[in-house]
Amino acid sequence: MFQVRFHGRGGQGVVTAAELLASAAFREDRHAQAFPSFGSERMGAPVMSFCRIDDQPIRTHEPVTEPDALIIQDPTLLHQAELFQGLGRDGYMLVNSARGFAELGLGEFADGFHRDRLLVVPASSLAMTHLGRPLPGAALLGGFAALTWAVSLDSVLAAINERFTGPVAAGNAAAARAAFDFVRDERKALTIEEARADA
Amino acid sequence: MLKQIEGSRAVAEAVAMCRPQVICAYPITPQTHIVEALSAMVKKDELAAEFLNVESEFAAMSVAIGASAAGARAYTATASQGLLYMSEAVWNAAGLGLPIVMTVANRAIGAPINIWNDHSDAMSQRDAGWLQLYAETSQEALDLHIQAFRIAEELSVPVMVCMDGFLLTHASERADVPEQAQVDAFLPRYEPRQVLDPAAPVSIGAMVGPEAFTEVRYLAYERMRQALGVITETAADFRAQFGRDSGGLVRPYLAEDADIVVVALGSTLGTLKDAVDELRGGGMKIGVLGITSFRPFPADAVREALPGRRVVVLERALAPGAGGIVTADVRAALNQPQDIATVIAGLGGRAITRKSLRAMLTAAAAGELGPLTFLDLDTALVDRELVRMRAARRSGPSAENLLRDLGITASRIG
Amino acid sequence: MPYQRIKFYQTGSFAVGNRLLAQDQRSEQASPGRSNALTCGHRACQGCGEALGARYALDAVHRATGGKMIAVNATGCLEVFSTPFPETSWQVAWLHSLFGNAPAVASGVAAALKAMGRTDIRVVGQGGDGGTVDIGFACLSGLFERDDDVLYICYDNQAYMNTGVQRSGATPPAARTATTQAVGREPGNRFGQGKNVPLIAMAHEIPYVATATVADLRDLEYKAARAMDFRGARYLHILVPCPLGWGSAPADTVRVARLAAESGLFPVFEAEAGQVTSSTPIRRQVPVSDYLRLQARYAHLFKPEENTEVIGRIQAAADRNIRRFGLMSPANERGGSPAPATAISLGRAAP
Amino acid sequence: MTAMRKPFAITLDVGSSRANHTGAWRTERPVYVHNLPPCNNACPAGENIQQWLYDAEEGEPKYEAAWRQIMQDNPFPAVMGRVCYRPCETACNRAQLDSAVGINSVERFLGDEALRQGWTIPVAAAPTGKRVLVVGAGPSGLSAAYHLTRLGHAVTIRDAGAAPGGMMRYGIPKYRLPRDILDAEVARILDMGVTLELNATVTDIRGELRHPGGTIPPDPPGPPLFDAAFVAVGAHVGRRAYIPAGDSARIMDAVSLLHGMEDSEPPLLGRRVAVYGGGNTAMDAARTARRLGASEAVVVYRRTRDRMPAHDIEVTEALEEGVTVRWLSTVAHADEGKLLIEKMKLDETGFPQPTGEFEELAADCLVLALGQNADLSVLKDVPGVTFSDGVVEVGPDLMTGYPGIFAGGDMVPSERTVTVAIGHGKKAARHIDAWLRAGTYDAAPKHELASFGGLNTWYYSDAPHAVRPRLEAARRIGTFDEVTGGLDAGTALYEARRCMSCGNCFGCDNCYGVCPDNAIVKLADGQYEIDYDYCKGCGLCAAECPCGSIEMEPEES
Repeated sequence: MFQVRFHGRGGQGVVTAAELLASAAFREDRHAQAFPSFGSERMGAPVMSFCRIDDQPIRTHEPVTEPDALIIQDPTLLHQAELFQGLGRDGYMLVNSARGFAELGLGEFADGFHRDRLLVVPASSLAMTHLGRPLPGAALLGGFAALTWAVSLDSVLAAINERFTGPVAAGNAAAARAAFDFVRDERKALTIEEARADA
Repeated sequence: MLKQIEGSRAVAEAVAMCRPQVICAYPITPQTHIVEALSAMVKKDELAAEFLNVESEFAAMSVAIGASAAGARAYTATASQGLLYMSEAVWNAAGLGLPIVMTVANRAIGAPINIWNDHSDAMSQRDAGWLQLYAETSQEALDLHIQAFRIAEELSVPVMVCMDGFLLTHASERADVPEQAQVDAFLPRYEPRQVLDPAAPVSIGAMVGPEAFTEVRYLAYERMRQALGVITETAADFRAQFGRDSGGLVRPYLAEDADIVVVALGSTLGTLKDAVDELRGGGMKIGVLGITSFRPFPADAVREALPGRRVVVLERALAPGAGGIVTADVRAALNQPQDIATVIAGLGGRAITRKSLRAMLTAAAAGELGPLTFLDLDTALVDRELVRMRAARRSGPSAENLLRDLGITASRIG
Repeated sequence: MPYQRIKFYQTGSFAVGNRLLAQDQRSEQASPGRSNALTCGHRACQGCGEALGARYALDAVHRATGGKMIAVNATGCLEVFSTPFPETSWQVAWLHSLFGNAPAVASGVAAALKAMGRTDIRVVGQGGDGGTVDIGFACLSGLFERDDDVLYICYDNQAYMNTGVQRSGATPPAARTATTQAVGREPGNRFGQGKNVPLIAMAHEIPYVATATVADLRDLEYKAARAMDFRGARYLHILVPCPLGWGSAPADTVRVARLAAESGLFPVFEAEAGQVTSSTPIRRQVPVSDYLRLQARYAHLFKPEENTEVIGRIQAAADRNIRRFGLMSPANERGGSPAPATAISLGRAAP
Repeated sequence: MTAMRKPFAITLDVGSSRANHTGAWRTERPVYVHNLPPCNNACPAGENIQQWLYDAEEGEPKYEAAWRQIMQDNPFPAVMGRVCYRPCETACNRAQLDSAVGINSVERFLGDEALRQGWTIPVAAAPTGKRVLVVGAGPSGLSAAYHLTRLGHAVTIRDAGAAPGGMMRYGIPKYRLPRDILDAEVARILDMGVTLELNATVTDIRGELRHPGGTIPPDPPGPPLFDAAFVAVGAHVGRRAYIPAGDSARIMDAVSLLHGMEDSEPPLLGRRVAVYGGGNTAMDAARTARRLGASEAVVVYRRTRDRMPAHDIEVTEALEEGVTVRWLSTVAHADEGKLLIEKMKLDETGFPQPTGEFEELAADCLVLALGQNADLSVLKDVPGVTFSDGVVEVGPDLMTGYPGIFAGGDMVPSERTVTVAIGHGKKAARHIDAWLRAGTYDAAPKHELASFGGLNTWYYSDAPHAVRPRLEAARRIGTFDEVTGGLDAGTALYEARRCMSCGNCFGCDNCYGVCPDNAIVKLADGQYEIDYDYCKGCGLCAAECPCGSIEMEPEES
């Protein structure tokens, strides 16, 4: 079972993102479960959502406490210690930011992880570019696909097109694709670096 | 058709396929998504029904009563305070024998006000004369609604389908949404047992005095006994029609050879089963008994499923001054003295984690589980408040005190 | 039924029947074949105004709808005295649910009929003043606001009679009830309390609102029938004296209701979409004391000596009604010349 | 949906409460009553006014029924509608609400309608073989003849005059009672088979009669004898008072004057006429004088207007027509062209006393209207018959002291009006009929009077009295056209419908409507019945009955 936890603020589409991921997995004929950290709908309040992906039916209904991956939609949340709770050493993390971990002040925190599993992607700016609105959800999923290969980009795009229509669908899809490319390139670069370092 | 779908949406689609003629609703979290979806279907003429936005839950149930008495298939949904606010009408609907189906998106009851899940709301209507069916998954919630209309109309008794708020209503899960034709084949047209008809007028809702009231109540009891059979048959027919196990009275899991059987209702069952699987891996003989039909309470089925076993009843509600609500019924069902422990868990949205369940069950296996346990209770927190209360009469509101101790500020709630 | 205020004088023109009128112009109550929606054997007190009003109104609706009607009843005297198991006095399809939900239940019936394509069947909700203006008020307002196709009738006897005459939101000032005893500095019900539900109904701008009394049957029947000409929410408020609660003689029920109207204390009018369209002129005006004197609930206003101050305040209220609804100007009468002079208007047209 | 499948107790079959007989609660029970309307009570002719107004209310189709109802008691509706002094209207309860019902004008309308339509009264009864002699063809005699005929007796009327009608013809001027109307109603009676012999004076009334009772000697030769007689010769002799007068003073009495109006040559009165007296006859005389061309007609009366015996309407009309009155005056001396008048004053007892003040009044002629006496010669020598104050004494059955001879009208003690006379005729007929059958007639006991207090007048919509058209004064003088016109159909109907039907159900359905317990049953014939199984005795029906024909009686427990 692959478990993902999304962190963001009310209104950023954190729940939608989790649901998109779940339906992307569903398209790959896998079992998925997405649900919010339930709260009254208020803009700006810190919110979480969760997504589980598995090859057999998912029975549990507990919140994700030991995520395999974190998706941080709002970097202003990064100072909260509990943000990373339960993320294992082999875990993944994708942060919506144009700045690197060092700039974000997470340099040494990142050191404890696989370098190529903790990445940033400027999802909001990509969303602005392609969607015209700073809604990073879709972009982050594109990046997530490139980061984890838990779901394919095609499934993500299909989920997006199922959920949205017209320009909104197109914009989100474009943002997702762009983010996917961005992350894929980042990882390529990193693996080359690592290879050099080993050499 | 398989769908990755939100629980509320799944239920809305199921209800729509049952062709309700009158739908009334008053907004209350976490039931809102269901009726929102239905109202959209009505607006788009995908569903031929009257949708009434009423002024209160009391009115919602009252409208359903009128609609049902007039011969229409009536549906509504509510939760928590809403269920309590309509409770006078809830009892009345049962008394009049009107086959209304209502979704209860289970939620705690304040004060302190709390929008998250537990079973206090439905349990408060335990004796209202309604059937109460609890869903384990979104799929089952969907299925139970289809069965509910058939059961309700066959018996002329109202049915509550209880699904855990947020945990099921707001979770996106895989669900098999049936075809309209299948539902039509399964659910016959509503043939009212009594109806308001100018062509054949009757007076419905007469006053009944001591001379017959006991008999009226006995008949209600008798109808609930018939319901046990109807629920079972309906589940069987459902399986035949849809190829799924859904509904019924109880659902045992690895209970046959178990030393300890955990009795529970609703979405906890999934997490519980995961925990049990793990512990079985560790050689602990633990089983599960899921109760789908809490009203009528399937005493015989429960007894048969727990022959001489040690029993842990996992409850999502509390009867202050008594303890476990389900426990009482389970104990009454067992005709020999058996070791029964009550575990109160998941109140007001407190997550019931596999971790906590593992620990609790291990303790149970070791015989270290007391008769009444509050799962994951922050004893330190409680003790501090108790001290405060002993110290000063005006110790202030407990809820706020506890939050202060936790260092949680209002802005962080939700 | 076409309403015909008798222009050309006829013997007993204000009587129930009139052998000199054409059948279709006679009161339904004069017809040997009237439906008797509420029939004999009910357990209402002697001279019960509510039993009378209910039969008057429902028979009229029955006539207007050709019998295609369903009645929904709130808890209260009417429900209790009409359906004690194993007997019912109703001869129309009738449903009782709760005290406070009759309007909502009626909405439900109407919704069902609409959904089943049976809008030819009309729905009447009914209750006493307690069930209507107090405990059922939210549901009533909801019914009005949604404009559901229901005629709601309030049988106003100005207190909770079924439970032993306690004060309701419709109890008039100075009236004695079990919870506003005729003792202390201000005996009886306090001034400045209570609510005027017909006006509140008008504020919802529903198609039709009317008041009537059991003393003017032809007027009452006209209004019940007129209400059925409209679709949507309609409200009929009928004053029904209660010999028990008012301490009036059973034989005086109609007389007391008549004096309530003729004194101006109970304005009889009708309104469409929030605008008063007619008021029934006072024929033989009487001072309020003539009305009060007949009722033991006002006895403290006359014994040991006449309380002119309080009676004066009640008279002032009557005079206010007379001005407000133009009760002394026949021009406001139905079919009377142009627009009513009265300033009453809660509609958009209101300044 | 079968009753079986209905939820037990909660759902019930309609109307089942009829099993619950709430009549047991009753302590008082309503009963329908027939009380005596004040109009009926006041009518000297005993008409059932409330009943014929009830019929008349329905208009055209029921006019004849209404008329026939009048004819039950009074054969002169058209005459009544003109000359009756309307005690019914004085008594009418409606007077206490707005103004009395114009009963008289409706009666006149019906009477005239009957003459227009030529309605007649059939004689239903089989001939009894009895013969009755009526002496006097005045209102009383004609009334008696009419009723006796309907009872199957053979009637012969003998009258000394040249034309029937008595005072109706010789005492009431044309302008109040057109003769064609009178003739028509008299003719209708005669056409029923009544024999009328005019200019025939009865000299030996005993000789006309079979010996009453006992052994009956065979009839002597000649015309067959009668089995009974009714004497109603009226009072046609003008009362004379001694008035000192010069030889050439012209003095005549009112009776002769009015009688003379029926002759070919009207009497000559002169330009200035004084009439002495204060009764209706005095007014008739003065008004007649005006019509005969007198420029001045002065009534000389000893008292004041409020003490005048003449009916107010008569006085008013007279004054309208230019008649003047000398109040508190007597004629002290009459001379050619002038009278000496003495002024009077009323003493504390209200009796006029001479003042010794005199004044002159120019008058070409003095008409005395001081009352009339009856000519009792026809009964003078009949044994057993007694007299007092110039009238015949009769028993309550109107029989004189001589068996088989009855008397009525102005010649017996009573108020002297046409209507009273007609009433006597009816009453006498009933007693004569009973006597002929060797029985007695007992009038049905009178119902309790229907008082105004017993009515609930709210139900009667406000309707003022309809005024009859009247000939304006200017046109009256110099013509004998009828002064007071009749009502047209519409107005008559309106007037009839103002009747409140005091004390008698008129089928308004109030009781049927206002019963909260549906305990009143409306029968096919429009009558009602109280279903005491359900009547709780609340009394609403009685309280809301407009005409007071329901009363509450204590329930004997």
